[in-house]
Amino acid sequence: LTMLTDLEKCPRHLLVCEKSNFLNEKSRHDVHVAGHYFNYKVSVLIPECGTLPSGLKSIVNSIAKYYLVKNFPIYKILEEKFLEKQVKAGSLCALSYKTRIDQDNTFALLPTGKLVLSLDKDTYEDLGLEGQPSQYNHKVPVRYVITVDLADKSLAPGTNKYKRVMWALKEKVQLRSDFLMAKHKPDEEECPLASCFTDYQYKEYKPSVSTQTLSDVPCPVIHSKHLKGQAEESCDSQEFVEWLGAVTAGIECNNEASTFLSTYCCPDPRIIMGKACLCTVTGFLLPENIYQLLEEIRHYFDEPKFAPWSTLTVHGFSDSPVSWSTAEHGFHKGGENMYSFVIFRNDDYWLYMATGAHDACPP
Amino acid sequence: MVRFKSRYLLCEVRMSDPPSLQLLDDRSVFTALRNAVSRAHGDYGAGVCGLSFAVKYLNARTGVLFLRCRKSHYRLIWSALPFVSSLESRGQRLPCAVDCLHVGGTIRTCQKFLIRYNARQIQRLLPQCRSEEECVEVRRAVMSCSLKELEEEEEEEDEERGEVSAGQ
Amino acid sequence: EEPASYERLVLKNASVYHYLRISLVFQDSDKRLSEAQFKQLIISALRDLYGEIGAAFPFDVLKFEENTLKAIIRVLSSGLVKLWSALTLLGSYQNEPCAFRIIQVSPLLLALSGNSRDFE
Amino acid sequence: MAVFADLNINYTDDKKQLRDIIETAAHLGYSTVAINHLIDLQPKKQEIRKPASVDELFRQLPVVQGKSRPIKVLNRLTLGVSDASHFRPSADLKYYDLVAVVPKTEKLFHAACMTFDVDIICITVTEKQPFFFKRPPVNGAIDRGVFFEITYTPAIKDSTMRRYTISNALSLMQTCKGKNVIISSGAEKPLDLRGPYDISNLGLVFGLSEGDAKAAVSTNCRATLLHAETRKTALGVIHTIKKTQTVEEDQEQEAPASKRAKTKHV
Repeated sequence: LTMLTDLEKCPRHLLVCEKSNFLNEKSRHDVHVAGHYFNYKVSVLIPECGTLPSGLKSIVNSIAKYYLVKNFPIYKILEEKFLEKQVKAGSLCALSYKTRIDQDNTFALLPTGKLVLSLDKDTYEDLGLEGQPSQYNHKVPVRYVITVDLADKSLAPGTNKYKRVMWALKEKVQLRSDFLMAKHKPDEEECPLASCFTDYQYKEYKPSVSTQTLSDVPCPVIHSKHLKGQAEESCDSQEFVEWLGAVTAGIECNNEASTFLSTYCCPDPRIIMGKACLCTVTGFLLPENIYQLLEEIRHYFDEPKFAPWSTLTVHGFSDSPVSWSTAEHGFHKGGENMYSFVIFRNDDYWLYMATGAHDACPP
Repeated sequence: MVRFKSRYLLCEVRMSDPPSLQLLDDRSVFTALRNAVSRAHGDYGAGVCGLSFAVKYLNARTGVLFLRCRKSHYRLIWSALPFVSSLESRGQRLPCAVDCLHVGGTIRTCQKFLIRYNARQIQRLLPQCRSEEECVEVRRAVMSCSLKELEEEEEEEDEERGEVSAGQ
Repeated sequence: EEPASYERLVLKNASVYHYLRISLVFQDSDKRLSEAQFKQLIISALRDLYGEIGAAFPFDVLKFEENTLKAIIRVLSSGLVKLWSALTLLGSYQNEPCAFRIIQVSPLLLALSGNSRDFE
Repeated sequence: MAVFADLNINYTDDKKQLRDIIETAAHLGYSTVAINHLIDLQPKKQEIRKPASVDELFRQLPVVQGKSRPIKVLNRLTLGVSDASHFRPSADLKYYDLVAVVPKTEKLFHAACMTFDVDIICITVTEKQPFFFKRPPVNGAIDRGVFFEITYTPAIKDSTMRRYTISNALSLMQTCKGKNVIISSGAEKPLDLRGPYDISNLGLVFGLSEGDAKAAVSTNCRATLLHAETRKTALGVIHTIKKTQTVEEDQEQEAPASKRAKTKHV
């Protein structure tokens, strides 16, 4: 098909599909889960299952609560007490709330102790800390990213570098924002996270859970060894992920391909799932929570089940300044930042990873 | 000096009744083309037509038609040519078809193409002539088809625009 | 059974379709359309702006809620800019002023089930 | 990479209507809007009215969708000029945050690009552009940090105007190469407004690149506002800031004048 005009182009997009086995020594599934820090929604689809299995249910209900802290100044994170008791003790995630990565100053504290500040040009210049121009710049830099490694020795309280960062964030430009915060640590009793922001308006939230049962859903046949599908025998990974999207969005897949309204229908070959359980959790979810869910789904197949596979879909925050690890994330017209596992009975898995229009390729 | 990149479409208007070619004028052809582009490409196409789209030359004897448009949109104009099924001239509706013979980036390449095309046409037409006068008439008609003047004119236009583009 | 060996496919700009989550709004909120009228409205918006050739690409109404006028649309990636702009420039339905609100756009249908910008 | 702005919302005496439009803009994700007061300049000196204060319109400004900040509302004056002598710098202009001009002839367009002390030059979208855009004035305007504005509401209302809008926009773009363009609504009612991402897609139809199209509703609008600030403060030499805002807002909205001058071509 020839292009008549430039209007036939569409923004760049990337989707990575991987297949492997959880028992494979080189499998990086754990790294991918642990490195995707800011997750806002997770959904689990289990075919041939009427109610959420009890194991999963208890994990879903035990997902850590999170806090929304209003107007929290960033320098507080650097204060010695907070730094020692919270940041360095490990696994504290914080993300600025209601800030848009393509418009506003956006901040994130990664559980590794890295503080990422994605700033507009004015703020960056006033702050005077060293950073990199964002990869989202158009023609001239208007956005910069500063990464401060709080776990680094050169930034220990008392050092010159520490003093400089502290001065910039406290005296020079006192950056503040609403923050979502959550922490994964069993020994929370020792120093609860909430005790650190009693000076600020904050609220504690529990992730919201919704479960629904789908019935008589046509579902594509897939084979774990064939990402690209086999003619007549199994569907390819792209057909499957579109179907998965359709089911999660409540789209009718029982269509005749010839109707006026929509030509979409479940790809062939297909089977009909009598029942399927779709459970969705929304909140500020830590990578540890996701990993627990993934492990539990694997164990679901310890005993023989009718389901050939289950899926675990994780949506990241589209306005997070990072996608995986410290890779910069942005928002052009949609801030794709998500991954999805298809977990097969025999510990084989497929993993889909998607990032936005100008993002780096997923790991 | 940077100037706007143009594309030139060398076309041929074919009439079911060839003598009625004589009735054609630039305006009627332009209107028919613009309507065809609007039908094929909607308001967007019509908008694009407002942009340096012009009938540069029309030979009412042979039906050779020479169009200019922006390089970025020539495919869009080109694709609409089959939508021209008739021309309105002096109150008459004349069934016709427009074929594109050549697409060029400069008038010169179109001119070269036209010379070759005309030579072939002469060879094809001359054996069909029944009298010497007819031969002369065909020759004159075909030879009258030249873009040379147009080229000079365009160069002048470019010079005029040179001042405009000098800023780059 | 042998475990699956590692394989990685990087699909760059490979999505055949783009998906849009949209809603149609009217000045007074009790205006109703059927699913077919809804699709016809979009078809004519496309026709008006891009004509018979320019609008000659298929799109699907994957989901439509009659009571909220919200929908999910699937369009060939090469038609995304055109469909989107046709929706943008649509201003009335049966002489009644209206507007399409585009809530989310993605090359991945799965991404439409999680929009963190809705998160309250 | 800056917040979204719609720098042209038509003023109307109907306060409720105006409030509705601004609320819709906030809901669609615009962080800044400007209420546009249109005046056709007459030969004899006429009075430019002081615009109504925004406080009269809202007791509390609506919050921008998805943010915790209220929308910022500015006043803009657009002067329709049919003779260069009608345009003279006037002290009354200072009541307005932005000043735009609608040049009606090629000569006036040239003057607007090269000499008029304005922030925005409006491109006509309701009729066929009566003259060609020439490079020298357009480049002159770009060098001076003046922006060209295309409004999209007429294109929504009427098929003929839509053709003119597309044609004139494409014509402008090939001369200015997508630089210094802003796209705004010119909305007269809430349903005229479209979301910022819709407009950055529409920019592609107007011949802008992906990046330029998004800049036309964000970065370029910010640069326009900075240009207006410098114009008001006599090229950034004198500048007084009323320091009533909190430190944070101060950082976001009030950079020192020296910085403004540097960033105005962004």
